[in-house]
Amino acid sequence: MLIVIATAIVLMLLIGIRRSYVGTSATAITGLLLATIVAAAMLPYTNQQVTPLLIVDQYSLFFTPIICALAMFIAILSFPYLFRLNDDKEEYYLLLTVATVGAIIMVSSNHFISTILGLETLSMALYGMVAYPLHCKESAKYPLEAAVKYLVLSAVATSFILFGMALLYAKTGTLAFSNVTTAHELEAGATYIGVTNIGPMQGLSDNYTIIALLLIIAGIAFKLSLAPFHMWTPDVYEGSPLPATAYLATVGKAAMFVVLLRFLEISDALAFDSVVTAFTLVASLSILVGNLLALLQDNLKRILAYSSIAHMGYLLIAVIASQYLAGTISVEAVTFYLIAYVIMTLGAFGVASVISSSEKEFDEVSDYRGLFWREPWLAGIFTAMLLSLAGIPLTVGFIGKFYLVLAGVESGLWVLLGVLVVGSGIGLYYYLRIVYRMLLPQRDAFAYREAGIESLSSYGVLALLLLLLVVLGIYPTPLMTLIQSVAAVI
Amino acid sequence: MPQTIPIEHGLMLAGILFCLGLIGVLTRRNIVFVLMSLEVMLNASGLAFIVAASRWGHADGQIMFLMILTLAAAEVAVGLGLIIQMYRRFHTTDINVLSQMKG
Amino acid sequence: MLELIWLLPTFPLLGFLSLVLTAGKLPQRVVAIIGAGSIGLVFLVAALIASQFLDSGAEQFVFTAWSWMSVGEFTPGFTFYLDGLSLVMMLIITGVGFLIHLYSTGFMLDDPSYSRFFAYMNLFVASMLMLVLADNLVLLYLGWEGVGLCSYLLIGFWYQKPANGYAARKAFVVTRVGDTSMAIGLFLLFSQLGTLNIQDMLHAADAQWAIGSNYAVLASLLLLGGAVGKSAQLPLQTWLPDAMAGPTPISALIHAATMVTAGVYLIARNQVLFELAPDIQLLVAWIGLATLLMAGFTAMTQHDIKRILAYSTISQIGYMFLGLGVGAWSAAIFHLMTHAFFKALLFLGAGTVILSLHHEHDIFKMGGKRKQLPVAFYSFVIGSLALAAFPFSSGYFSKDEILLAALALEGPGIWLWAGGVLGAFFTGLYSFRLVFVVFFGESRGHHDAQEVAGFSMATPLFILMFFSIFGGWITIPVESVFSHGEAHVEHHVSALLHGIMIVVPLLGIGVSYLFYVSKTFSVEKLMASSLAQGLHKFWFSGWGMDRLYDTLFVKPFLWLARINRNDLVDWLYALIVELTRAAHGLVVRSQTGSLHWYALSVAGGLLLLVFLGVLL
Amino acid sequence: MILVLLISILFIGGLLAWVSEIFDPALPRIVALVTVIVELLVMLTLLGATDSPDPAWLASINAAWMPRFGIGFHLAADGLSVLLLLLTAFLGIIAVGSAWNEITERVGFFYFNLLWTLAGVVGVFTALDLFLFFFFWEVMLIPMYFIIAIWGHENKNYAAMKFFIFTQVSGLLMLVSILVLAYFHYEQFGFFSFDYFDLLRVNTTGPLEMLVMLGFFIAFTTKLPSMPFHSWLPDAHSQAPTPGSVILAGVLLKTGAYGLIRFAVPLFPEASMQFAPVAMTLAAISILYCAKVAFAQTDIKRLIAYTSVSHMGFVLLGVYAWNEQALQGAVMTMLAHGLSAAALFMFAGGLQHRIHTRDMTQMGGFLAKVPRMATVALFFSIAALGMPGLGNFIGEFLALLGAFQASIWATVAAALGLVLASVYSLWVIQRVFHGAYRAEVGTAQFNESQLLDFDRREMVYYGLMMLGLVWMGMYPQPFLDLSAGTLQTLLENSRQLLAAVPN
Repeated sequence: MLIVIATAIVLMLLIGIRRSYVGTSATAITGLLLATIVAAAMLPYTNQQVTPLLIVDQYSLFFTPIICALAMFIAILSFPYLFRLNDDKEEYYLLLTVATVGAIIMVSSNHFISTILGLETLSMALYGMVAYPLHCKESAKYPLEAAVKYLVLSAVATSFILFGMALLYAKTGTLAFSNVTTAHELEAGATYIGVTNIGPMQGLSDNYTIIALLLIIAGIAFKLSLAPFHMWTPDVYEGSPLPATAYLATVGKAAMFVVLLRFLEISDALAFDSVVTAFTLVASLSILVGNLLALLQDNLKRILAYSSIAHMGYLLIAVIASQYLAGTISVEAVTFYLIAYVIMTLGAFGVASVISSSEKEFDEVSDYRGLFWREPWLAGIFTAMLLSLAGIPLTVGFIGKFYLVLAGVESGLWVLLGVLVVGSGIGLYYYLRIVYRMLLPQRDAFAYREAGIESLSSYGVLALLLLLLVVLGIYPTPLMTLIQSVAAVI
Repeated sequence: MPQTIPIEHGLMLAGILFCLGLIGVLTRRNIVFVLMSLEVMLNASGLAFIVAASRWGHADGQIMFLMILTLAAAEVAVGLGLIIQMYRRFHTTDINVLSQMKG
Repeated sequence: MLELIWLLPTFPLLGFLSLVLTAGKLPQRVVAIIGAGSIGLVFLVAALIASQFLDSGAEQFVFTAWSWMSVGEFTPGFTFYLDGLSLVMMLIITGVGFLIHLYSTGFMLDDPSYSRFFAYMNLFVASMLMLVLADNLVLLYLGWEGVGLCSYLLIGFWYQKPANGYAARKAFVVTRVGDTSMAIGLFLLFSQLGTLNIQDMLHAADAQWAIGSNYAVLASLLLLGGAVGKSAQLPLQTWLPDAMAGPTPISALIHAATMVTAGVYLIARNQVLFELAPDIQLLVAWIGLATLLMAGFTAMTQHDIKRILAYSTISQIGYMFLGLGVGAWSAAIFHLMTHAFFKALLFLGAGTVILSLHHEHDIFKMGGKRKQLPVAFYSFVIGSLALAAFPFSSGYFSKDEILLAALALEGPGIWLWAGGVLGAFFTGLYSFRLVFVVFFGESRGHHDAQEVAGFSMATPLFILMFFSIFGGWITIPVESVFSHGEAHVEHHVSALLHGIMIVVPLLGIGVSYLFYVSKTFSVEKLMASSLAQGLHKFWFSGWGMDRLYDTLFVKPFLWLARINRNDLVDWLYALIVELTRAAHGLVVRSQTGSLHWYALSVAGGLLLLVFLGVLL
Repeated sequence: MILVLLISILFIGGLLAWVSEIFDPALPRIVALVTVIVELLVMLTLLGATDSPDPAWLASINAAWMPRFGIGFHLAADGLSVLLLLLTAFLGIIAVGSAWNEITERVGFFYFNLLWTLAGVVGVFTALDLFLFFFFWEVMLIPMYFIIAIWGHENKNYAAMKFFIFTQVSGLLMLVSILVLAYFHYEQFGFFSFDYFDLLRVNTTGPLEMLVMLGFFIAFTTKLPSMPFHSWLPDAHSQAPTPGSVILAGVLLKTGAYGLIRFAVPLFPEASMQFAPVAMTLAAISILYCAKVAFAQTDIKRLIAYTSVSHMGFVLLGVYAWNEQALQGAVMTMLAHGLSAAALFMFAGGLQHRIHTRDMTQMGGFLAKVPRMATVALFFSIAALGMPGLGNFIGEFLALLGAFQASIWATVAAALGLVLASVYSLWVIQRVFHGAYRAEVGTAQFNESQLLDFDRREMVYYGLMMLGLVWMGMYPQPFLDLSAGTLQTLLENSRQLLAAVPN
């Protein structure tokens, strides 16, 4: 993590000294690569609380390299994308690295302050990335609108979270994540240290806790774009440049989900039925609404946005299941599915950003007509990613779905499973729609952008992702065992 | 001997402020006011932290409040930046011009 | 020697295969040699086997070619079973079959698809032999369906005319209805008796079931359904008249001599079963009676020479059923044989007529052809005499026995007898109506027709004439088969009854003479009354059965098919799709793009959660 | 080990076929043909094989795959599997043959998909780990989707989509059921397992049993298919290219039947026994209903598609009668229908390839023009209507014979299907080959010069299939013996389980 920060600083200096796109991007990438390797190497070491704010345990150490790797991939993908942008391009990488720092803080935080810190660092940087190609007319369509919407709404969400935290703090008296069900004992034990001292204090009713939790959940649900807090998602996805969208969709979501998981596990919030009800409602809404919205959508980015809504809904099933399950199976399910999700989402956006560029984004489904015969490999990768999103075997997405369903079955969440089946059914339709478009004979007299030399590395990344997708889809055992071990700590 | 304010009242006040801020965000059409209402919301939660802190007699609450202040500042900074861009492009601060993406 | 029995179906099968595989590339002469020759060979083998069998004096002979399948206790084999009954059938099929093949070599000469014809014919003989020689009901069913298929193929032989195709499909489907009932009967028998080997099955039935027990009734009823279908008895007789669309030798072989009598064979074969269900046996008799009368009436009104013969066939098989019903088993089989002779003769004669008159079918466009078509004339006269049971012609003996047996039956016997006699009267009437109209009176067309009757066509006719006359003196070796339960005919019936039975057919002949030759009575006068008109129309249409079935089954089925051409079930799924689309349309409106609305949704969502969380 | 070989041959062959296109577009079909022939030869070695510790199985292999959930890579083949494997390989050859001239564009990718579909099917027929089974179950669909979606006819998108969604959604239900079953095992034995034999031991009695069984039932009857889940089939068939239809009708449908026999009933004996009356009624309905709908069709491929739904009804009937005759009947029907339906689709495809229409109202009187084609069509139509002496008869007769002992009324109703079968089969012959030749009438909508008779190569394929049907019809014993062992053990197991259940 320090390395990432270091990278950020170095970048700042570099940009200060001499503007060189290649240079900065290279530095950023190497820095992130380094961070990835180191973090991965640190994995075997045991948990320790670095300052009251941050905990460095297996779980955070498991996600840190993933996030760094993602950031690195996105950086690589951004390189060709921004290559022709006639504007200062360097700061983009700065923002990217800073955002990554925020994400890393989030995954390794078990304290309100660090959570907010990380969350805001991430968001701030993201506003920048979303609005980045603001100045050039022909570039990504509505970056400004996207940025403003994202800013205002996520500020609202943040304030929800903050207010909820405040209430919890009032209840429990600590800013660290803590068990809210046992708060009464705390209160009973404590006495006023206020101005005057009159007898033991009277406890706050449970409703405070519940409202507090719901506030926090609502805030987080917004960041994860869960229904009914999802409406910003498609607009922001569509408005922002593809790499930024990819970052938002992968790193942003993953980090946030880790926080949610940690918070729920430590503060045994699901013990409150009302919280479970809330989650169930949110989950089923997200699955149905997400898939339905995507059904006849023609803009690829929006389709992916809606599908991500649905996928977050799927993930919640496992989260809810964790309440009913003794073992770590649900945590494993969430973790595995998160990884599957980031791989396939990044892959999908990656393909899109390879065939697009900052001047012209090809994000209409019709733009992909005949891709299969024009660029078979690219189309093949895209197909694989889409099938994986649809949860078809041979891909990691299937194993992820398998995990979720298993968790759901074990905890007998039949309703949610039913919703999942229906949702996946609808999902098949719009994923296949894209696949079918790619299979159609290609429309000639249509200006496609052919990737130049600068996007070779992107192909490399995509190939790597495809490899992961398939290998983990066919032989996931190593990853399973790894996750099993790291999940133990939560 | 000064009467202490019961914590509920403090939280109530904070809550009311929070709601006012929220309503502001929902209703104002001018983006500048929207940002201001956001400030109100953030500070309301800040107030809530103070109250809670006074209940437990920690400093943590105040620290958090300071955090929130800086955070709000940052938000506004970015926000204003965007507003300027927006004004350049549309020559208005009416938030409804930013509703081209839909469906 | 007897082991050669496996050759019987094999030869025609080889003939079939060689003709199909060469696909009409062979010269007609070779085709004729293969087609007719194979059957001739079979006839020789059959004759040899027959003499061997009769000499050996054995009651039956079983030969297993190979075991077909064995699943659990279900073990039918390709096993042939030879006894008096199947011997008779075998000889009829091969003998008459050979003659008809021989005739066809001449008759079909100018047909382009000569070899296709003989291929089908051979296949038919093979399946027919399979049917009569089968020792288990499954193998019998194989032959049963096989002959049905061949009858379909041959009725539709001239496929260019859609009408023929329709007739063929009608024949197949109607008989298939019967076959299905028979198949269900097989399932019942197996599930109750645990075997489909005929002899074992019959013994088991004898042992397990009391007389008139439900199972026996049900089983025999289902088998009867099959028999009725194949043998064109009420209520499934409608297909046979249309089946005349096929070439005339087909009508002679399949729809007169052999296949249509398979039902009679089936019932005779399962005699024990039917005796266990007396009601059903009696039903057989009544069905026979009703059919023979119905067909008799109808035959009188037809104009098409072949349809007349077709209805007479139906009515003669009616006699056989009557015989089976009253327990005159061997008499029924005897009549089967004689009928094979004279009906084949009649059909082949008709073939000659039709061929000579350039495919003319309407008897009222003929007349006075006695000189032009001598061979046909003699065959018709002799055949009709036998058909009308003219004393001491072959038909006389067989029909006589049946009627006597009917008379001997207590209870309804007398009525059955009376009906039979009435039928005999009409038989005489319509058969000689045909003869007189075609061969006597003045010519009504085709004045210069030359008889087409080469050697190959004439010889069979002469042979069949011989048998039609003297066939009555043959004794068939079926006593051992029907040893028990044979209705023993008391021969001391009064001379009066005998007299009646002899006179009545002659009466019929006389009446038709008065109508059609001496014109003492005139048909026109008779037809004057509206009642007669109505009756005529009713009889002519074969008692309106066709229209009945049309309205009962065909039309509803077609209607159902039409209204549901594209599958109701599909609509269900289409509905689901539509609902999903509608839902999409609904939710997609929520994406207004307005920031206020989004913020509102966020706040609203929060409120919802709090509401649920706190108030619930 | 041999089983792994069987699957990998096809996978690798597929890749080779795809790659070989680079060198010469004529190469892939040869590669594919060689692959399937080799496949068939290797399969034949299975017949005498003893490649398994358990003598009841001819060959088996069991390797750990995802130990976390007790998922193993467990393949095994017994008589039943081998029968269906042979059918698969045989029809594979036929399919390659039918593609030989019809598929002209993107040849390499086509054969790739074809062979991978077959690979998936082989996996389905041999997998004994339910996870692995499901894995192959889905894997075989994707290439089939491509085959329909790329090389299909005018309405291919709709058909392919429908096919995929139907099978996937039903598959997902099955996945849930599988997991519930595995969870039962976890509760009762303390560890996860997806192994067939482990799961057979699971005591499924409980409120959930019926639902879990239905999960399997729906997945399998969707693939079979049977009322009311059949509506994907007519579209898929009428739109798929000929080889696609051949594989679809000949092999893919059989996986559903196999699933019922191997998994649905044995895993849930009680539920199946309770459910049997419903299932048999369903079977009878789909026999009659689809026969009726078939008769109404004018699109010859749709017609044949509906008839195969109707025939699969006999399989369903036989399986749920669950006695030896019925099961043997079901298996024989699977094999015989595999050949007859494949041949009929091939004939229809060949016809469409020649005159570019599937509309029977455009046809008529072809017998004079194409006698060989007519003979072939006639043969397979009468095979389809259950003519004794041909395979279909054995299957349907045995199925009905067995079913009669289980449910009289369902059987009687189903038997009426025989009548309807004769109605529609002969209708096809009438519409296409009989009547006056259109061109002479002058109403032909097609270029009659293209209406050529089958050539020698095609006749070889049809001849092979005819021989197969005659063999099955005249001397089915080898086939029956091969599957007898499997079926008897299955029956025995379920009998014991039922006996064990206190009711």
